[in-house]
Amino acid sequence: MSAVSLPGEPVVDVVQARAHGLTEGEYAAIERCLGRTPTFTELGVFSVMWSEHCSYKSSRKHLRMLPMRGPRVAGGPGENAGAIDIGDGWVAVFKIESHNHPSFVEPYQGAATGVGGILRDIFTMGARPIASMNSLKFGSFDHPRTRYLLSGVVGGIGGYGNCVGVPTVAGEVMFDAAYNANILVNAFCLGLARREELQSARARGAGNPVLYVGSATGRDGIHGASLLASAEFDAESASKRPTVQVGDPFTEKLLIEACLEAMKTGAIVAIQDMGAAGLTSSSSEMAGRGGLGIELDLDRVPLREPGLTPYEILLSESQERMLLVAERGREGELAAVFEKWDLHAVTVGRITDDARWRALYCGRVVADIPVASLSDEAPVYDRPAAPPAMPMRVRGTKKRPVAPEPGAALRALLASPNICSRRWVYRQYDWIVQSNTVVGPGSDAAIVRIKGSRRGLAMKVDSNPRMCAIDPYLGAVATVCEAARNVACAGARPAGITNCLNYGNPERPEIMWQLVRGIEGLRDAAIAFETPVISGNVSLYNETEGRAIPPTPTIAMVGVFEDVERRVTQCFKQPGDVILVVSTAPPSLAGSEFDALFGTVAEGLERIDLERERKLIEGLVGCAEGGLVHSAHDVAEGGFAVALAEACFNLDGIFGAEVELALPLGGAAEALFGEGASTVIISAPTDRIEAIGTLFSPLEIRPIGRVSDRARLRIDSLIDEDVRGLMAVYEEALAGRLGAK
Amino acid sequence: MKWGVVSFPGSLDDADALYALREVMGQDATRLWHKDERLMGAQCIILPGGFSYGDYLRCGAIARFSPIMKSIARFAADGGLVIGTCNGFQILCEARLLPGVLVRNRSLSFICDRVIVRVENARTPFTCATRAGDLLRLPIKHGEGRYVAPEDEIRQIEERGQVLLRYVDASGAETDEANPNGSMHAIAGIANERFNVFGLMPHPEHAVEKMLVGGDDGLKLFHSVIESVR
Amino acid sequence: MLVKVFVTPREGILDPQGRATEGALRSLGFGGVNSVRVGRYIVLDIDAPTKAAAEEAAKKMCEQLLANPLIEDYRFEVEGA
Amino acid sequence: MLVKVFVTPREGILDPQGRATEGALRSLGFGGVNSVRVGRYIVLDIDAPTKAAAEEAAKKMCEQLLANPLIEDYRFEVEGA
Ligand SMILES: Nc1ncnc2c1ncn2[C@@H]1O[C@H](COP(=O)(O)OP(=O)(O)O)[C@@H](O)[C@H]1O
Ligand SMILES: [Mg+2]
Repeated sequence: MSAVSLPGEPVVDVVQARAHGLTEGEYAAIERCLGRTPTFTELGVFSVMWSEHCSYKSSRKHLRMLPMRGPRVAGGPGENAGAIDIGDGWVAVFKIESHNHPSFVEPYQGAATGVGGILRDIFTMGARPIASMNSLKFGSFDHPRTRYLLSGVVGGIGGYGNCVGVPTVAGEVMFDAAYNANILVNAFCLGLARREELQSARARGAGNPVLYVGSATGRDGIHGASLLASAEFDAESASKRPTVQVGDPFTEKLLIEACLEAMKTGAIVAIQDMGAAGLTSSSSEMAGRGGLGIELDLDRVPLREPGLTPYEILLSESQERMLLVAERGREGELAAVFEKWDLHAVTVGRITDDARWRALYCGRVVADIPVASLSDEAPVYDRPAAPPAMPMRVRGTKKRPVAPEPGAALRALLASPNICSRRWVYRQYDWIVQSNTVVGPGSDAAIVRIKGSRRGLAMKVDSNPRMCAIDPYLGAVATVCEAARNVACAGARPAGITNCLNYGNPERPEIMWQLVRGIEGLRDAAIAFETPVISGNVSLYNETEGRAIPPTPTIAMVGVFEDVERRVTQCFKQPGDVILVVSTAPPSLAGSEFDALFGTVAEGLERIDLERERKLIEGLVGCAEGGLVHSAHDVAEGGFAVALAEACFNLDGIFGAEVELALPLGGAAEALFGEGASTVIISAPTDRIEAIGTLFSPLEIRPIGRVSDRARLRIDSLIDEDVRGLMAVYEEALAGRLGAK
Repeated sequence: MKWGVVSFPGSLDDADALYALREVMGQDATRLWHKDERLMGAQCIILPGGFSYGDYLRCGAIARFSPIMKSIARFAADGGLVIGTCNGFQILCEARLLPGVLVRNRSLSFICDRVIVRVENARTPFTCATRAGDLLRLPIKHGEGRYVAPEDEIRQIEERGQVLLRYVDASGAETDEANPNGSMHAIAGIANERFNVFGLMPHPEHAVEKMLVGGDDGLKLFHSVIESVR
Repeated sequence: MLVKVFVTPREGILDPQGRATEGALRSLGFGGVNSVRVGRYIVLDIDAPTKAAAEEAAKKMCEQLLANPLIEDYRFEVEGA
Repeated sequence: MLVKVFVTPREGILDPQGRATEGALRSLGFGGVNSVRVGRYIVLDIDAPTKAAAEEAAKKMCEQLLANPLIEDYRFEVEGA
């Protein structure tokens, strides 16, 4: 069957195609697979489905190298989110996604709808969302827009997440001038399901009805300001098109409850949220996975305002909408559940067996496309990749030629927006709701328990753009190592990874090279830790005026506790305990916060020995399972001295540390403030040293001092500071700089 | 004893209250649906925290009109025990079952934290298992928890001992820093004149298990109710 | 008919939002700002036989739902028809 | 001078608050409610030499702080003096 353009719609030709962001080659391919000129609606549909965002055309080839399978993997690749088996019949479903550009345009709504989107990816799998995290990158703290963006984004994440009742248990925030014109907002969500309850987004059964549920469709987020210029017919409706989508967390909460309840009826064959490219992607992807066709009756789609064109209905990205395939004859059953939650399920189409994606409007066929050409057969590019002549460096402005004395440097680092307490941020997030939070924000990794079992999960999201800027491969490896370490310090065994790859314009060979090297690093580290990459997201074109962000692979690691009582936290608990340091390599100032603050001339990065990294993780998990240690803390931004101070900041009783490193006067900065290397600080009763040592071997464990009940932190004769003073600096820096209480 | 926990559209802590009552305290607790009018023989009814109707317009303003609220008003008038935590507190105020109202936090932002409250009046069904002056560590999580009422009303509330919980610091002293949201008289929880309706911003249902971030000081309040009923 | 409802914080009742806005305006360099009150503006399109009927309905809506008499004052205008 | 600012959600922009209020009014038995939009009503008392100057200032305040041009429309009236 052929499809028709509607009266008044612009002529479709190469020019119009280009205005839709399609290349001539892509336009030719479209004509080939249709055997005719596309209608205006079809052109819009192809342009979104073949966009980088939906088709992953630049990254797909390389993502294939990631290890996505493993004994624990309970589904995922190809679905809306990945799932790992965590025992006792439970699976953890999780994914991370970017909402960078919308958050830069309108920080509150951009971040809020980012949270809403990732939540839908999780509950569409049949999992109840139980924990969220976020990774935020802002421009330099003093940049005029940074405060506005920070409070907007944090407000939006809280405003949405708090209202749907999913605790935000961890995250990270970084400030760096490299993000002045392009912030990053990556949102993570984890859900819990019984293994047998996992839902699929694979359509089955020709003749089954397609149901639409959730908010009505408006003109939100329809792409292509460029194309509107060329389309007088909707110049007027274009002016009505909001550039910003507004989230409605209340409706989302109703959707979560209603969908999870509806799934229990068993009448749902397939279900998917309407995310990017809304109705178009959800319908074509569900049909595509099932190798079937689908027919949509656009006249039945609930509209927020009259007069939307088929083009607008299909491309709208209005929030809080779900599309599902029901078992024929059981629509009523489902409708009843949705009515209970004051939501209306409307039948908008049906599954067909002709493998075509068809849209009808006022009795006319406005689109008739082979389903496969929208998904599997979308173009895939092998873009040229080449290292840049000169490695780019992310650098703080050189404040002083030489660093201050160690005590002052420590205080400066603790006050740095990149290191100081994030309390101002996570105080605005509900990290308590759902009664599972064992360890919330403020520790290495967050911990949630699994009700009705001894099990628990640890999770943390990390990134390290400064190292990635120096070496995109090592940076990615180091990021996975840090995430694994954060989880293992808590005592959980790293089990699975999700990732968000934030890079610049892939059409530039050096950016493509960064992306490929980043994926290779992620692959190698994931293999070493036997942590499959079960889901992820790629965000490209993160650049403004030709200046790209530093390569920023964001890694979220999830670890499993057999027994959550075996958890470990980062702060000292027992005066007299011995303080041990385990490290895989000497630290370096390259790409460190110290470097950014004091502009020392930092050398390249140490290579990372993944076998030693694996041993470190094994040792940490072993110590926790054996109940051998009182605390374990990962050395991250700010290096050893900062981590040691953080370990002293125990809210139920401050401790101190007496440490002897026998450092050479002068060249101590590396050891005190260097980063890069994987290092952990452990405290334990003296009589456990041997047992701990065997668990880490062949890594060497170094006893370097003792936990004291005097609230002083002393390292050699280099640093001797009052812990309360340091803690005040650490706790008040962010709120202080923001002039808030 | 028999408890009822109300679920409004947008309620969040209803599941947590049910979990606390059933799994942790072994109580007999049922979920009460907002469209329903039956109270299922509950001896104490909890209006949970959350964002009923998205907290749109004013917190609790819309939930107040749910069918179940009619029955609850009658139940309260007959002396039945009603507890509203957080959003539940806001709903009770909007429904005029409690005096005063809760407005935006002084900081204008949402606050999730652990606070310390001092028991001001232990001779009520909600606090009888505590002693006046006891300090409880409880979680709060709200954007609109600032208690306000006309001064003369506040004076009466104070005189009649209707203030059950007040925000204080670790030493038990009332300080400005210890008052997280700027509530008048640092009020964290109040009862009605008959002491059978209790509203508080802190979340006792999130303070019933040592293992979790909320600790377990909330148990004292639930045990009070259980004692007072038997 | 078009009903415009104006809800404002009661005199004497603290208005943190107003105070914050006032501060923000000052820090943006706006001089001579003596006071700022922030309230709600609600626009309803309702069917009513007569203007009087619309006013009747609007009054009820305000008293029952749109404003909280404890802390807010309201005012409304009926337009059209 | 008294400046009254009316901020409303932009045409075509989702207004969850308005929708919820609409639903509530219906279930309260108010018939014939066709639509409800909920916005902000801001009353400022500012010093300004002339009405024109006050309008000038009000416009700036709306654009810079009081309204979010991406999702809201604004209108204002200057009174007094
Ligand atoms: N945006 C955020 N949301 C919630 N928690 C956060 C956020 N940013 C940081 N945190 C918490 O603050 C603590 C320090 O963050 P981070 O420095 O990234 O930890 P680490 O140094 O172990 O990587 C962690 O507990 C983290 O979960
Ligand atoms: Mg980190």
